[in-house]
Amino acid sequence: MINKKVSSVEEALIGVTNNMTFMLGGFGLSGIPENAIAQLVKLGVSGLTCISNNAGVDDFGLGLLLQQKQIKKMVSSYVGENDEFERQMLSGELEVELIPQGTLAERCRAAQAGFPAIYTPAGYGTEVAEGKETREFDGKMYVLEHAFKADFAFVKAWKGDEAGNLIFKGTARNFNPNMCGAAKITVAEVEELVPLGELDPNQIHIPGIFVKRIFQGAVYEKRIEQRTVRQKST
Amino acid sequence: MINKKVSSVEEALIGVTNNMTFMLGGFGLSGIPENAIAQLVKLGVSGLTCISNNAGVDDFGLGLLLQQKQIKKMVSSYVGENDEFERQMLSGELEVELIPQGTLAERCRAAQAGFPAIYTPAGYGTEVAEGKETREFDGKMYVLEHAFKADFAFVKAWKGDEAGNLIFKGTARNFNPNMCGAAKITVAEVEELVPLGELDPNQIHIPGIFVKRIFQGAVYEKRIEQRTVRQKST
Amino acid sequence: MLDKNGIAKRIAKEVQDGYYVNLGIGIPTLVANYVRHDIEVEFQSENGVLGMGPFPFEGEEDADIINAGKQTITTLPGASFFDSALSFSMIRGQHVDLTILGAMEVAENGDIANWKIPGKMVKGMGGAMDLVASAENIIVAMMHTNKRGASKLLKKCSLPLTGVGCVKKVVTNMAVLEVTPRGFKLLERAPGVSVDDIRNATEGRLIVEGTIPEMVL
Amino acid sequence: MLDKNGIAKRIAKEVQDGYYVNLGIGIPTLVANYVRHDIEVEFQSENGVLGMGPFPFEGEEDADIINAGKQTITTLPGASFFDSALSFSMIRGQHVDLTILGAMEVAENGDIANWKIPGKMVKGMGGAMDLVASAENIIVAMMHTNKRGASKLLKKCSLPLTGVGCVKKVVTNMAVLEVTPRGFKLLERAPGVSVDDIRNATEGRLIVEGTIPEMVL
Repeated sequence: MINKKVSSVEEALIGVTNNMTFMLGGFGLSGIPENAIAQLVKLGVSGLTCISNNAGVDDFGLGLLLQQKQIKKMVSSYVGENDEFERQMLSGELEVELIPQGTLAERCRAAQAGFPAIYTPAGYGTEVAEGKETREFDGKMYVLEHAFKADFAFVKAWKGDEAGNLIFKGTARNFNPNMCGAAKITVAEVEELVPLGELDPNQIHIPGIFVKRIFQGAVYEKRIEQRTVRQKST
Repeated sequence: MINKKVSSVEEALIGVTNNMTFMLGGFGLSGIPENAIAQLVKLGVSGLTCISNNAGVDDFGLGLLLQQKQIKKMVSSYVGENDEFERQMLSGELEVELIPQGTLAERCRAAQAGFPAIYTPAGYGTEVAEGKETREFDGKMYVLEHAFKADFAFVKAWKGDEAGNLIFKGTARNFNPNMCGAAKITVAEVEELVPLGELDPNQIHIPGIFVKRIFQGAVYEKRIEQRTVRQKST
Repeated sequence: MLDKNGIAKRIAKEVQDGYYVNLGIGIPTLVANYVRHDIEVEFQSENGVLGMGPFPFEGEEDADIINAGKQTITTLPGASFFDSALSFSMIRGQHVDLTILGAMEVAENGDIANWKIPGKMVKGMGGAMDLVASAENIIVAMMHTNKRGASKLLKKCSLPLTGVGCVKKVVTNMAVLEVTPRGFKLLERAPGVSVDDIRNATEGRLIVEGTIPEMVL
Repeated sequence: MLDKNGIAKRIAKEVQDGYYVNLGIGIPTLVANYVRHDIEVEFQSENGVLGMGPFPFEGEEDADIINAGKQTITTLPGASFFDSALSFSMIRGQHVDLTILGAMEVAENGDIANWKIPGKMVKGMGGAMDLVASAENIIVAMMHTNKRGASKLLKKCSLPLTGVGCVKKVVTNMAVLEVTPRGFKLLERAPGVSVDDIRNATEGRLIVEGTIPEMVL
């Protein structure tokens, strides 16, 4: 097997420089590459374009990079819950491109799968489609959306092995599988790096061919954004 | 949970009529919907268009439908290993549309995912692209290929539950997941129908929303097309 | 006049046996509480889960199991998790039977605006544009008028659109209306609300034919 | 002159550490037998498996675990199974590093024909068109001439094409050749084969620069 394991987050992020474009997995704070983000803060790289469904909260997730003014542009579908984000956006310091969530997923998948562009109905007739090619198929209108191009994809999985095979857990899966192999270099961090052969080949969500480097994250906070519970009836 | 279970292959195929278009999963004889095919033979429906990567062998798989002259047209990527097929094709009784394997998979997936068409590089500059729109993106040429339209998709999975959730085994997976939800009615047959809740929600290959009817196949021959083995060194 | 729970209760009656349903944030989320118990319905959340159950008991929350509102949830037997691409395949591929979402404005031709107010901080459309562009059956849950008393059922949306000609039905605190080629067709009145009240609160073309029954909740 | 195993042996030297490789049916399949044991290589088969191992022991065949040639196979630790769409995402997305396949004809501009002979029963292109249209690194394994002695390295393919301008290298029973903008550049001779032999067997433009070394197998 081709060994993708690197020993540390430092090694995993070798080659990261200013002004790069990154894809980052996660929905809200669920399934975000916590260790890669922490390392990006440490490296202090700036001028970044980040493709990520959300932008974290003020003191967690991509919010940590926003605090340090490392991000030049966000490409997201939803960016609430973040005061510093709002300040930078309204002041013009931060460029924001909002795109539909399904379009975001599929532009990642197109990059992964070697498709140059896709036709999606999402956003037709809205400002999202402005300046874009539109086209009718079978009486319905579609917008042409192009595959993303990114330098690094940072994804987070539940379990992985040295071959780079990944298994995700629950809704922490989200965009992570679609971003694997969608950038020049895909870095996967996992909660648990298991010995080769331990993962059932039938049950691998993303085969290692889509992953360039894999490491076990040192620590995961896995913060909950909206803790909602019900009471046990007595 | 919405219950997709039907009690028999007879019930599963209600609505099947002459001149319909079917998708059938499987690669070679691996992962083919054996029970649905047997029932189609029994029903004697004819004038069928079958979208299937292969066409079976003379006495198994789609070859059984060919023997009965039930198929009007095959849409496949590879159709060798079948004398009756060859005879009908050369005599003009059977119409055959050959398309690249990846294009076949993706035209199924497009139908499943609500995409009208895709741009793929496969077949550019060959007779496969004749009469089709071609287009350049980033200096590379692509062919526009349309989503399939089918009446029924017949797929075969390893395990499934009453909610229609499916898990496939080994390379018997192949086109089956991509065909689920790609036709008006998707009929899944499984080797083992397990009680609701027994499948790990993390490990379901195809959620039940893509499946309309599910039943446990009575018997699976699972014929091997090319039995290749090595000797144990003594 | 209905309150938010009343709107949710009325919409719940539109949910039929065997439906896969996507619920938006706000009033639509409340719909789950009122769906009849004798029918089978599965709730999809576009962040990647089908077969959502109730909120977890305290202490049983899992950061890896949330809904599109980022709330901790549970799943029912038969549930499944999947990636974002497959999730929107369900939506774009019209496998989800019913989409219920909120709106700031709905136009008489079915246009909807629910994601952006110029000059204000824009949070984004999330999955709403995918949902409205693809769903065959969209019900909007909203107040009939805004906080200043202005109608939200308009001839033409004033806010940036989320989707065009897509809304099929609107349930407000005052009425149930169907979007037809000729405009908003009044189907039902909320308890204690007259047709004239509705006419006064509706800027878009209102079609009133025959006697309009009061909602049965 | 090499036999089929000789061609496979020579091509095996092109396989580098860390390569994901797709092997076509015929001579390419034999390549796996000659890859150095001190490098890590993974074999992908387009029907949905990565990390293929040797054939199973007798009695251990599994109808659900086959390769693209429909042969029963085994998998190595770290292997994975996947559906056809994801399999061709690997191929189309250029995640597979090296594709080795057979051909009926190769043209000096890199065109390849390997799927159809007019007038004969056509079995289909299978995954070949996807592979040649997407792979960055394609090596063709074939005999230099056909059974009637006619060259298979042509100015222009006479058979229906599988792909255009895609072949990078050709390894035959007589030579190793690189496809360049100027034509087939002769890199190596097979043992016992002269440059003139190769020239006589090559219809397409042959570029011979300096001394051409004999293959080291």
